[in-house]
Amino acid sequence: MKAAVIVFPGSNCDRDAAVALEAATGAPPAMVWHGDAELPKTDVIVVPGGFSYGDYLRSGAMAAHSPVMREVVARAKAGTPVLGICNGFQVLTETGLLPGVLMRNRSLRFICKDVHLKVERDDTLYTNGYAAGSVIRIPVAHKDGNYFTDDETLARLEGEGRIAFRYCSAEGTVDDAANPNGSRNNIAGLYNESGTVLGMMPHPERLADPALGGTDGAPIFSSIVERLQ
Amino acid sequence: MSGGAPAKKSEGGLSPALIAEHGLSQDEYARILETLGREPTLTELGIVSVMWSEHCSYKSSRIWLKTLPTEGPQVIEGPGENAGVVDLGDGQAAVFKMESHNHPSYIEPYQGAATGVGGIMRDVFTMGARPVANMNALRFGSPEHAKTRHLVSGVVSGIGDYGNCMGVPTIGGETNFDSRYDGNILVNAMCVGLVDANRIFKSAARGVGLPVVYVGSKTGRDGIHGATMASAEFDDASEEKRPTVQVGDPFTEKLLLEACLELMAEDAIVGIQDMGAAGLTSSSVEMADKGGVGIELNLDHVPCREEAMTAYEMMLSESQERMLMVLKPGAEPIAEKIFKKWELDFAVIGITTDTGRFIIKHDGEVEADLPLSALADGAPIYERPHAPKPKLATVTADDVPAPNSLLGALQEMMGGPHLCSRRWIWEQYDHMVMADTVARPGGDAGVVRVHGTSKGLAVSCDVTPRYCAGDAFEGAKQAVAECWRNLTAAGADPLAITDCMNFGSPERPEIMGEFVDAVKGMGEACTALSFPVVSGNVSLYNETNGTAIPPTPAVGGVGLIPDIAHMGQMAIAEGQALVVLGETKGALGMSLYQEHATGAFTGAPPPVDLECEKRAGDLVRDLIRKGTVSAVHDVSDGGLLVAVAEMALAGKTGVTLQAETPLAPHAFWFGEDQGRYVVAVEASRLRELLLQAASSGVPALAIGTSGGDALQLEGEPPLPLGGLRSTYEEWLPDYMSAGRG
Amino acid sequence: MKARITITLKQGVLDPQGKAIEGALHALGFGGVDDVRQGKYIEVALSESDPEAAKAEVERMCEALLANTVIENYSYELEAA
Amino acid sequence: MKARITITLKQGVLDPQGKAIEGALHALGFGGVDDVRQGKYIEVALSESDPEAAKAEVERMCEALLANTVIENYSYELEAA
Ligand SMILES: Nc1ncnc2c1ncn2[C@@H]1O[C@H](COP(=O)(O)OP(=O)(O)O)[C@@H](O)[C@H]1O
Ligand SMILES: [Mg+2]
Repeated sequence: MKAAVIVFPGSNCDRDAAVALEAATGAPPAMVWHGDAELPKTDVIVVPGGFSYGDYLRSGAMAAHSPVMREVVARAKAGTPVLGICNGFQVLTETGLLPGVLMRNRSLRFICKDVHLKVERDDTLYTNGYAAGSVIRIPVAHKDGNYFTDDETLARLEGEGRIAFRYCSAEGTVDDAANPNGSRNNIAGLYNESGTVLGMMPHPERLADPALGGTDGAPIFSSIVERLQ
Repeated sequence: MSGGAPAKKSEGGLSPALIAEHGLSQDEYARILETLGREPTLTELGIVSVMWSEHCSYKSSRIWLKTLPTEGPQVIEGPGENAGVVDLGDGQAAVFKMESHNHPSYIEPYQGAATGVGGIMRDVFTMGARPVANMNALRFGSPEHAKTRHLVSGVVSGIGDYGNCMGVPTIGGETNFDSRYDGNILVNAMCVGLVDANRIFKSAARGVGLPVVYVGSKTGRDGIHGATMASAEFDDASEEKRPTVQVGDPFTEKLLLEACLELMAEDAIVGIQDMGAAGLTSSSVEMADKGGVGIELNLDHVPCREEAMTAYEMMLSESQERMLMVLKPGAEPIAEKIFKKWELDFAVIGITTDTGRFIIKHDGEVEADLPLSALADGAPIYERPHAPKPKLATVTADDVPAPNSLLGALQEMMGGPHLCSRRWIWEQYDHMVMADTVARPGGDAGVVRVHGTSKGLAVSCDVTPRYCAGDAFEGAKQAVAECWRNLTAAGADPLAITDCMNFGSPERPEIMGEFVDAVKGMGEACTALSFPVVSGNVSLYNETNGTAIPPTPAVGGVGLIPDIAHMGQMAIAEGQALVVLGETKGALGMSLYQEHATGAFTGAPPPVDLECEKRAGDLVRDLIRKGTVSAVHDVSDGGLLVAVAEMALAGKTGVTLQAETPLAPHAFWFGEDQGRYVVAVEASRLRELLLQAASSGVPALAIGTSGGDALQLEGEPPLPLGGLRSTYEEWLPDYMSAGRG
Repeated sequence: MKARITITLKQGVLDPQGKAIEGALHALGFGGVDDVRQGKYIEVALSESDPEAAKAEVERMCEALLANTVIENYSYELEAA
Repeated sequence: MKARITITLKQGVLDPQGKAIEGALHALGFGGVDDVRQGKYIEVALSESDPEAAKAEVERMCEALLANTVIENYSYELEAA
């Protein structure tokens, strides 16, 4: 299975994503520089975390307009799986591949800590390695992770089962106290209509190695391999 | 390009006021006249003034810094380069340094702290290393002071935003509140990088006729010294007074980092130096001086952000995110290609020469023509008068009243500014990016795995300013010892330190006395612990209206954990026996309990016995590596009871304490005797541990067992862990949110 | 020409920054503050000198990049440089 | 009354945001963009109805909180609500 990681000026979790992908697929992914003319043919594309273009206008806004993203959008529309993590999620919303926006955290502060997530479904490309309803522990590290969309879209997302993860307590309670950033409906991750595109604020690649204190993030990567191999 | 016309004359001569505004004394100016045999131009005056400033020349501190131990088998590069380098084995090395950004952070906390972080990272990647960990040591004024909250908020978000954007984890630091910093906060930032030991880059520009290349951001009128003068001289009367604050651009710095590392993989660079304080001036002078060559710059080629910048302004600008390089002949195209790829400015702005002169041309004129020897080594060196400080009396247990309840006092202390959790700070720092952080903030040392290996790099920042205020010699010793102890508690072999010497005005003999004492104390501890100084920074004149900060010799240490499978950590499990290693004598002078009980810090700080320190640390490291102990924490601020409480909170388990001691209970539990650790062992291995301690000559005393969900001391009602955790965790967030709606 | 572009959040979109500023103003004793909204201000210097063409260009910029029209509105003024 | 406050960086202060937006606009093909500066825009609804008093209040707010006068300038317009 072949994976590609897109690298923008200012990406900084590209290596971390590559390490996790290599652990899952057994081969190092292609690292694709945003200015590279060609995006190689791959089975999955990862848009990693970081601060593309410094996140200076809006998080992810400038990266979303880079030429390589035009190609990523085209591939995604043709069915290639695309996983956006943190800044990658922000980029995907700015391209319109996923609805809504990630606004400034309600505390207005950057927040880096482990959070608990409720896995909503276990029948998707990305989550078949988890049990639906299970609670996993994965870190977040962002200043703009406050998911917002209008009521109508929110209702549609809920109705279509497109929420991937919700912030919850260690016991699995989804409530405001467990919401680190103010996201509507505690949304931490979201699928596109076909379930082939996933955007999520937490960083599964940071807890996919026992030496780092946990492996709850690893099934995201192994699920993809499981499904696509 | 060489020699050329004599430097242009400054019209009308330089007034004494102008000279004074450049921070030059009359004697120093006379020395310039003598060296040049003529009056300097304005640009030359600016260049000499920054090169002879305390910041660049270390003129008050140099003779003392030279006395510090800087060598050891592990040292690859000691002080003198942009950062120190120590050997990690397997062909790898760690590059690290700490630096202050105190004054700018007081003026504009967000940008001041951010650019401090940017500057220290440049020092590290200039040497070819990829930064892998940041730390920050912060001293704020009293929580009651009107500006403190604003300063904490700005400094922390500035540090966070810069490091987070760079993608370098900030894995720890330290934070103090003390009214003596009300008017002069301290922001000291440390960076650690990783490099292949045979790919270390230095700054010397060896070779004549080589291209001098400018890369990074454009130059603006940021942070130009003597800005009051500059605005009077150069500005239209109508123009607003120019701000001297530098704004950080972490995105550009990230590009600069990647571009530099990419170029460093090629065979293109002779020497490289970041443009930090005194920008283009100090970087070019240092490169030429170290390479033993002359240098000639043509400022017409300097990428400028603003119109009509003068030579004076370009030479003194402190615009951030810039580097100067001397390339191998013919390497320009490859370098240019890389910097263009990363969308950074690239310009050949000069050439190395064999004239030994520093020549600056602009608009067809020679703006400066100075002998390099006068700029670097020719800077004045002062042996300033220093007055010793009388030693303070030892405080005994009788001098400090006992509390009604030890656990009650504990809870109050842990719910206050000195001991409360710093989580509010470190959760604003990305401490996990790079996916190698194996010990996050909150413990004794932060630890990052050496990427791709099972080795760990442990890092800690330490100094206890109240000890230094009482006795700078013992305080500096203690800072080194505590840093060594924190690394040890993580299971690391301490390798070397960097320091940041923050003091008041060296022109006052009592302050100079503190400085001298601190250097001596630091040197003594470094020697005894084989923990040499490989880099550092001095920040003087931290005073307002004649009131100086307490002497603050901050120490940043790096240690190596051979295998992260054997790392020390402080969370205790249930069912463990707790033992304190090292001798408890009940030292209450300058202790947090003393202040809690009496409202003041007085008397002599706890002394450090370096031999005992070494024995206890070596034992602890061995116990960690053999797996004898399941948890370790050093005893520092607040004493034994605080150390145990921190371990209990980390492990989410209660403890029941009792100890046989002839000391008064408050002296035993709150005394801040040095050289101690609390360790947890399986009850079945307690005997083994006590025997090993005895044969190592380290006092060991069992003080209790873990279990339950409260702290318990005989004769007192239990203190539930939940309540303790709330007071401990809530103080800082509550403090920071007070004053908001 | 110079374009002065103001980008504001649409009505109904939560504005955490505005709320925080409002709270801080109240805490500072500015009791008469009823509501605060934060937006962005961007100045763009254009080489285009024809107002109509400049207008079209600014609108394209706003739609393409400067504003996220899911949550933001924009308005602008043009001024001869 | 309503105050529309614009906060801009002082002349000569580095504006990384503006520079990055400029780069992105160029990359998107907006070649005629010469310079971009980014600032903040803040709308404050005031219960004060006297223009002079409102003016004084807005200025105090800007000095005390809204603008970082070390590096920023502010300007504002008042409008009857
Ligand atoms: N400014 C800061 N930034 C990041 N971490 C901090 C900061 N201040 C304190 N910490 C963290 O909080 C914990 C407690 O700090 P401290 O009491 O100074 O530790 P120690 O006594 O072991 O030196 C440490 O893990 C330290 O790294
Ligand atoms: Mg410690």
